Amino acid sequence: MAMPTVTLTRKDFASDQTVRWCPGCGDYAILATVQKTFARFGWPREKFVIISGIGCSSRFPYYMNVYGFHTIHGRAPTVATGVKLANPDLSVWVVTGDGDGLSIGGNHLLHAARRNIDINVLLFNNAIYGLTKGQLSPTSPEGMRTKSSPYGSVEPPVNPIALMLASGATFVARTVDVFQSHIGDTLYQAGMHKGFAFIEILQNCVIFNHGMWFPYTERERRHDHIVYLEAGKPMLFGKNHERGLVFRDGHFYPVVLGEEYTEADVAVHDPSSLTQAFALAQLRDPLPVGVFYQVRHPAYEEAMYHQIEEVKKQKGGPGHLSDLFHSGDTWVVA
Amino acid sequence: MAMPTVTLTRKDFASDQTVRWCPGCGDYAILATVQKTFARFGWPREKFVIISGIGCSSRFPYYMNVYGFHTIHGRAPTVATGVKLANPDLSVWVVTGDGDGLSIGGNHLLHAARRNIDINVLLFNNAIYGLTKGQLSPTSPEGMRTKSSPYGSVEPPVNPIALMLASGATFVARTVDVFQSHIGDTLYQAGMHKGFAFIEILQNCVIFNHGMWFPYTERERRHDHIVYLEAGKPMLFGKNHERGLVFRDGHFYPVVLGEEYTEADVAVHDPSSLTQAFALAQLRDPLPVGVFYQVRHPAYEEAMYHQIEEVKKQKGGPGHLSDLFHSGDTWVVA
Amino acid sequence: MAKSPEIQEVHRVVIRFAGDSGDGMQLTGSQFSLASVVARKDISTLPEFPAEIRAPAGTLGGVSAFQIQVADQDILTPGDQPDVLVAMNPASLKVSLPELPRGALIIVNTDAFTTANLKKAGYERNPLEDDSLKDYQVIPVPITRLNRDAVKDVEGLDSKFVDRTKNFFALGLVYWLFDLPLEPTVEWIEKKFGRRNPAVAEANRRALQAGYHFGETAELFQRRYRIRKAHFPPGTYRRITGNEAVAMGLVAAARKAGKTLFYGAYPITPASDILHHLAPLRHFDVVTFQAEDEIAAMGAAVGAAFAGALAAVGTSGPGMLLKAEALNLAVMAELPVVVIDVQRAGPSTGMPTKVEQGDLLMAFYGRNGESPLIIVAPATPAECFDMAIEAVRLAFRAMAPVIYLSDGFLANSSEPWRIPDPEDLPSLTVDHPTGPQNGRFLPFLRDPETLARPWALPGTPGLEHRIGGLEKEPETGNVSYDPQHHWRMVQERAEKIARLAEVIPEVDVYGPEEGDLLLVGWGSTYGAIREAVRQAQDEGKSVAHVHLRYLNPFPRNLEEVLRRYRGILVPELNMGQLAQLLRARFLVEAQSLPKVQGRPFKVQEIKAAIDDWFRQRA
Amino acid sequence: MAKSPEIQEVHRVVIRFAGDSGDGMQLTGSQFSLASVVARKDISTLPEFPAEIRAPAGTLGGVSAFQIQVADQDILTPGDQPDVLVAMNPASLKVSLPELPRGALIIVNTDAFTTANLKKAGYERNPLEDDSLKDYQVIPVPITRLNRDAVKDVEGLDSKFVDRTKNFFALGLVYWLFDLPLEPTVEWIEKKFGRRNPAVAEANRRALQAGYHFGETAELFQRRYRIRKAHFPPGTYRRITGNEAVAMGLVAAARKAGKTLFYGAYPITPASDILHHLAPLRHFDVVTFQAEDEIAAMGAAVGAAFAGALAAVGTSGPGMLLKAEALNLAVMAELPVVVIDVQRAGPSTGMPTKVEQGDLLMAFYGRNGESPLIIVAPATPAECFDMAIEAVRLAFRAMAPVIYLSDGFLANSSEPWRIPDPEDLPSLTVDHPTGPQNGRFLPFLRDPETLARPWALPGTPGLEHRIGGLEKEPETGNVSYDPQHHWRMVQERAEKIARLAEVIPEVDVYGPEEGDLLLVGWGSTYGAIREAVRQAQDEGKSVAHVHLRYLNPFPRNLEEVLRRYRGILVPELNMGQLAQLLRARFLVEAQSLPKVQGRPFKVQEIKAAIDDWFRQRA
Ligand SMILES: Cc1ncc(C[n+]2csc(CCOP(=O)(O)OP(=O)(O)O)c2C)c(N)n1
Ligand SMILES: Cc1ncc(C[n+]2csc(CCOP(=O)(O)OP(=O)(O)O)c2C)c(N)n1
Ligand code: SF4
Ligand code: SF4
Ligand SMILES: [Mg+2]
Ligand SMILES: [Mg+2]
Repeated sequence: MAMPTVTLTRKDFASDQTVRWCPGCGDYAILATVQKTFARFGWPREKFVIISGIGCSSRFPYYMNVYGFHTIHGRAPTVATGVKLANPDLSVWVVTGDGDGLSIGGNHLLHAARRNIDINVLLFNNAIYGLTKGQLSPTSPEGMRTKSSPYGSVEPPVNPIALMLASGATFVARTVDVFQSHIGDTLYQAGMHKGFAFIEILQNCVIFNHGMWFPYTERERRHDHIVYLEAGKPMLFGKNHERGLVFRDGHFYPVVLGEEYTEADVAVHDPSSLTQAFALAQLRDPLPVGVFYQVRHPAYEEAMYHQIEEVKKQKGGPGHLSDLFHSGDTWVVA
Repeated sequence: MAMPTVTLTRKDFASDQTVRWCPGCGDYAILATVQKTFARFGWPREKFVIISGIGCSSRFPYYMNVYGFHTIHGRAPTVATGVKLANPDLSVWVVTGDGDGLSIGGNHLLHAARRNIDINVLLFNNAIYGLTKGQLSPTSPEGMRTKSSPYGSVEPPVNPIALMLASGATFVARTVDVFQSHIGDTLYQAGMHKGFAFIEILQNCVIFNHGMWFPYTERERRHDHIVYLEAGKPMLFGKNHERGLVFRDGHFYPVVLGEEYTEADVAVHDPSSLTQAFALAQLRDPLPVGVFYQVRHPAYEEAMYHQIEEVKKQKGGPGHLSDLFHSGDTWVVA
Repeated sequence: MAKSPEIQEVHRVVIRFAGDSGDGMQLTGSQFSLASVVARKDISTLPEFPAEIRAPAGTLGGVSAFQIQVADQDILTPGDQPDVLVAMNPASLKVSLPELPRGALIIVNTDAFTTANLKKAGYERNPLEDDSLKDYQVIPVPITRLNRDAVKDVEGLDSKFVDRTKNFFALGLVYWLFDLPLEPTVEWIEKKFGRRNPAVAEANRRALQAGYHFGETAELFQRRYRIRKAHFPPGTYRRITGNEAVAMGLVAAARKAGKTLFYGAYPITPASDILHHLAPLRHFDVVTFQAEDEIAAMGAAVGAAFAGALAAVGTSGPGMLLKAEALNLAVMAELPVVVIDVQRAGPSTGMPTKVEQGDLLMAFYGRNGESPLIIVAPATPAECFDMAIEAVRLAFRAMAPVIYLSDGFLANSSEPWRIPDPEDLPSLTVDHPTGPQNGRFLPFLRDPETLARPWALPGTPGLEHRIGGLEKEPETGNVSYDPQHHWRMVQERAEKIARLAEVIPEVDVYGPEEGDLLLVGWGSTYGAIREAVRQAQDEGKSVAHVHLRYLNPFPRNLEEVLRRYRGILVPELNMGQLAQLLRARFLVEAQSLPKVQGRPFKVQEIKAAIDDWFRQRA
Repeated sequence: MAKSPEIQEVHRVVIRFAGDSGDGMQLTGSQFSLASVVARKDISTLPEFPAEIRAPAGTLGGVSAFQIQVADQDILTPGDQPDVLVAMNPASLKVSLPELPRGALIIVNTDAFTTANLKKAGYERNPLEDDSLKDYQVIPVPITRLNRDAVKDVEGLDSKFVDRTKNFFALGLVYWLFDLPLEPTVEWIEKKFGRRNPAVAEANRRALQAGYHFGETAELFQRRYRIRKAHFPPGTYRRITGNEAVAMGLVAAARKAGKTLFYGAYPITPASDILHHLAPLRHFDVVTFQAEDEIAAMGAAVGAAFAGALAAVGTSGPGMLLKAEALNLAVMAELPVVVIDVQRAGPSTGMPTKVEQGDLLMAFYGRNGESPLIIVAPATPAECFDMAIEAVRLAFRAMAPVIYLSDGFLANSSEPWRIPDPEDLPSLTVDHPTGPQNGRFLPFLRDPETLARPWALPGTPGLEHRIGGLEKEPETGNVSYDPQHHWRMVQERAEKIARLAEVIPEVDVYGPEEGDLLLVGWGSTYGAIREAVRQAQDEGKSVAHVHLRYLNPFPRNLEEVLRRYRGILVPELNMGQLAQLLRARFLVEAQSLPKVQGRPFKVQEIKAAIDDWFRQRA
């Protein structure tokens, strides 16, 4: 994509619509960052398309001054696939929720990831159905009481990162609504990645699942409960980097550095290793954020248009209708 | 499930319908083994229910003299979920194809696995759409030419084992249509497993994708290209077990035993390790068959019926309609 | 203490509580309903929510309202126009004003008419200060301030709760105005907060009483009103919404059938509450399954029906589309499943919180091939209970799925419900075959009377059989592509539904048995149509009303009834779907009265159409 | 050499090739069609496949057949009853016999009538040896043996190919019988095998010639036949099936619009071939997307339309249900997408390889809410080309989706197609807006004439806008729940479809402009209806035929035409769906002639209904 570049600011990406999320909703922070990040790419506004499904999060396109499509529940990846296949020059973004993307829409995410179509999927994970007022979502933890599980959920949650890794996504990351610069950097990397990019964004729903992620994300807890993944860097955490992750038998274990373990024992993050990324995805405490996995494979639309060009070459140029009509056995009536 | 036991033979499980697969289709061998294995459980015929979707493979229930339901494309796991929730005493089996189960039905498989509902899913993987006469399937390899990909597929295939592991299945295995005793043992283990069991069965479609798996499964190639997974045993392969898998940095590598590596270096299969199972799932040559992963978690219907009992206890017994009707504020008109 | 103004007895009054979504208007309306019914009035209610979970405070989009009609006789709608509006902020005044008749009483919380709030509501000037409200009786009350005074001394009350009690102040004031008792609400407060949070309980109680006393002392009102007692048949009553009633109907049916209730659902407005009502009922052997999507919910219900449960699902328009394929499987496999469609405004996502009857033809024809099934539609919230039981009865009888057409209005509005004795409910037990006959079992051998196939349950020895979505040989059910088998099965599947006409009630005519104009309706428009017809009848017009609860099959006397009138008018919240069915089926000139605005009919709209009809024929 | 029997000239003949699915009957039929058209006969063909990929050899379920009518004038159906049957084995004889009229000629391969094959076909005795075939002219030929002799000397021929050529022996024999040229088939053999496999080519050629010569020498036939040449308008012709024609029509439309063709599909019988025809056309800028399911195919098409492609999808009944929700989004977002439904027998999975017209009402009403869209239906295989272009034209004009109702019969049968000059096809270019007007862009500002909204393409500077499935404010397209906005948008979405009636052709009446009986049909029943009407007209009856290619909106003169006849009869491969629409819309007593057997109408069935009608009125 040889994008023209322009200089724009966050404001250029804000639409004229009143934002209608609940006061305090985590979605506000994400919106602000996306607007900032879009300006950072330096691409003109008309090149961006945002496709969403249905949910609180999915109202996102209305607030962005780019091309937008608020589609139907769970199907945003399919619509985005059509947009990208019809016009590969566009920068296509999907905004979805944990219900939209992982419950009703799980299969589309899986297949979009597998095909490696060049779209960027932002999954706002608040572990609840916001728009429909508080039912279980596939990321709600076991035992959680909601309107639809008054005695506690009996369903183990899905692991979105692990699922996307297994599906073949070539860029898989996690970030958090309130981690301002982290979220911006992660989105920027996703946007620059050619191929399917998936970013789970932990998001707080103040109304129906307030505090879901606070055990990790509250300022005073972050140090000990979040580990920032950085390619080629040892996976250290703790206020003074006094903790780290060691890798043994295919699993990551948190340790305190000191006598038994030193920094040399701490594993170095290798985002090109699928199996290590999968092992990291299993980790709950500390919770890894950042890019779990990134590799480069031809994107689906690249391969498709490449095939179109190849076939044209083979056939000596674009097809002629007349040849097409006359293919097969013909006869002439004079 | 306290099943009564009876003595039956393979024949008792064959229905009176003519089997209508193409001569030489791999499905025949699987049918025979399933009939044999059902007899081996020693449970009465009426306790079995087989649910299928649509596809060549999905005609399976017609040939089994048990309760059967040939449903619609991709939805067999949902129907099976309903059957099991309505009557947890039944032994519920799903037969699906690579298109039925992984393309249109991928999401249901994912969520059935996640919930750990106690059903056994047999996925006949012939890497092609058989019934619709030869289009690409999600397990068809890149570059494969089919009716719908005349210039070669541009889609990377899905990895069914990896996907099921990421989805939370508690029993994940692979076997092959022509590995008679292996397939029988694997099915038996699946049937005895409480919780969601997934078995990928590599199957030959003689008409539209003949020989897809022959590089692994032909008699003279098996030794070097198949590794049999057995819990607690070193992962050796080759005619005289002169090869093995070593585990390094989270990846399995095939090696030849001798100077550099000895049997002691060969990894021992641990089916309780999710991350190792995932690493094994990445391996293409040799191809692992057997049980990749097995753990015990409460099954969905167990948890649901447990909750029903608990609530009854809490409420001092089964509910009365009259109490239900009178809940909320009432008033009397005399 | 000033002398309380005179109390005037009235037949009916329509009150609307409106405020910001944070103002607790739904609770206020609900308490007002409670107080009214406990005082033996009849009610009909209509809650209106903003589309957003928490729309920005103070905006027009954030207005939450609750309208209720209270009357001394069988009333059927929440009223066309509020006689009294309680407006807690400028936005709620602005949104409600177009609905008010001249002369209506408006109680406003003047404290909320700040510059900021006026701006959010898009008011350029304060409407309380210009003469834009001169056609109404405006009663300005500084509710926030008065209420703060009332609760300020409550010990241990978190300051952020202070203003949250102001709706109880307003409620108390309205109780005084309509001479309603405080006790039901006081009791409710005690039950709800008494133990958990005594300070909040006390504050609410004080707010309520302060409002009441304010009415008594402030001399702002020239008159008080009292609605006479309604005549209810003796019994125990409660209020019930349509969604609650469906849920209870299903539980009752399951009990009466001796079956587990399997309810599959994927959340969707306005159907989600059915799931919320059922999920806590595990002790009634209720298995609720929140599926990954509507397809899965429907598939699981088909499986549960196959395995012998009472299987039901609930959804709204978009979800119905996703269920269609598995529903068609139930048609083909001949399994009983109750499919509840709580209709909302479409097409596509449409307006999820708004009412419409746009799915009728979809219920009939929204599946590939010839796919007849049973269709029923309750007319009122309480009737949702009876029709759920009816749906199950018919589904079991014909071994066929039912589409149950509720809508967003029925779902959320409430009315008094006379609680039935469970013993009086019909038995719904099914004769499942217990073993082969003459050594074999024919899963598609039809009952000669009902044409239903036997419902043999997995787990029963000797009845092992296979079913599916392919066409079948009659009786054996073996897969068959024989032209004559298909022809016969297509007709039998249609005929078994048609035969249900023999076991459903004939339509009742309200009004003259023959005459000028017949209004035909279905579903939630019942109240508005009946009321309009009643008014026209009072004017001496020859008008009757027939309301269809059974849409497929139609009641057996319908055609004959239709032919007894010179004209047929069909008010519907769609572009004329029932009208189209009647025209096609009976070749009668049924004329459509469509309304597609996301709102229920007003009585006056229907009345005006009746008047028009007579004018044109005059 | 024996003297060849006399050649008798005939107008038409119906031939059916039937054998085991391994016997190459489809190829045989296809070659016969080719030879016929090259010799300037008109043809109409009907292939019949077994439901299974490879049903067990020799069984009834494994029979594969190809029926073709060859004639010297415009013919419209593959014929009710074969005059000549070629039966390659007992099963194919048994399956075909019920279709044959007395006196039909049956050529049987006696070598295949082994005990084993007879048993598989369920024959207790050899029908060639009892008198069960006495009403037919049976020509027993030991085809297998004769053919082995013919090809035995071909050098390098793998022995397993020997018997695979026996269909060419049979074909040669039939060519002789009908005095058809061998050359087209000889050429085809050369093209197909000549280079790759000369031995197979040689064997096939020899088999063909041996069959021909066998006819000449064996004196088994008393007569040969020659069908006179048909009168075709001058031009270049080819055979075309409906699925091929749709594919080509879409490609042609894309070219004429200057757009990429995006075709989304999930394989399903009988629609898959459209995908198979399009996938190789990458050099025509055709992007085919085999989606994970029909939902994804439809969603992607909606996305592709949003981004500016010519977007189309193809499926059959069950897939239509899955597409409904995203299709409704296209209705609401007002985007042009062509949705091809190749109808098959339902409900549910039904009979996938069998024809039906069961989805008409689903096309109209199978979506939640009021969701009008365009509906068209081609009448013949070749017309599938033109109607594809029409579908695109209308979709672009109204900015609305189209449902294109093909069926399993049109999809697979073929007829001669006069190849058009691409230059003569209508231009379909769209005026996409290029920038804001007066500084702003209103995505739902309608064209005053067509009521279409502008199609602004992502990537265009200054037109950034948002669309979606929620209801909208007119012009701006901003989300709105305003009752009047909904009311207006619902009506405008309906009106823009209704206005297309101004730009579609009026219906043509075949027959008297007014009179006794009018037959109204749509879709693939065209040929059978037209033929039956022609026969009735020949008998002097006052009967006319109107065939609808445009179903929504209806052609503007339809009502007026309907009112000109005393009776209306509507033959349909369903239980009366078009009849119902006509009755509801026009209150005319349209009478349904239903057939739901997975098979096309026979001319005689319709003719009999016409006769009945006159008898009852007499
Ligand atoms: C087909 C369909 N089914 C159900 C719904 C109702 N629905 C709207 S949003 C939603 C889930 C929202 O949850 P999530 O995706 O987590 O988004 P959030 O609101 O939490 O941001 C549901 C079930 C719908 N709109 N369409
Ligand atoms: C909704 C729907 N879409 C499409 C089809 C057509 N269809 C039937 S089977 C099948 C795929 C078969 O492939 P697979 O699941 O791999 O089974 P196999 O035939 O290879 O055993 C498809 C696309 C259908 N029956 N229903
Ligand atoms: S309900 Fe939750 S997710 Fe939705 S807008 Fe409100 S806070 Fe945000
Ligand atoms: S098409 Fe393939 S999978 Fe299907 S029955 Fe034939 S061989 Fe088996
Ligand atoms: Mg959520
Ligand atoms: Mg397959």
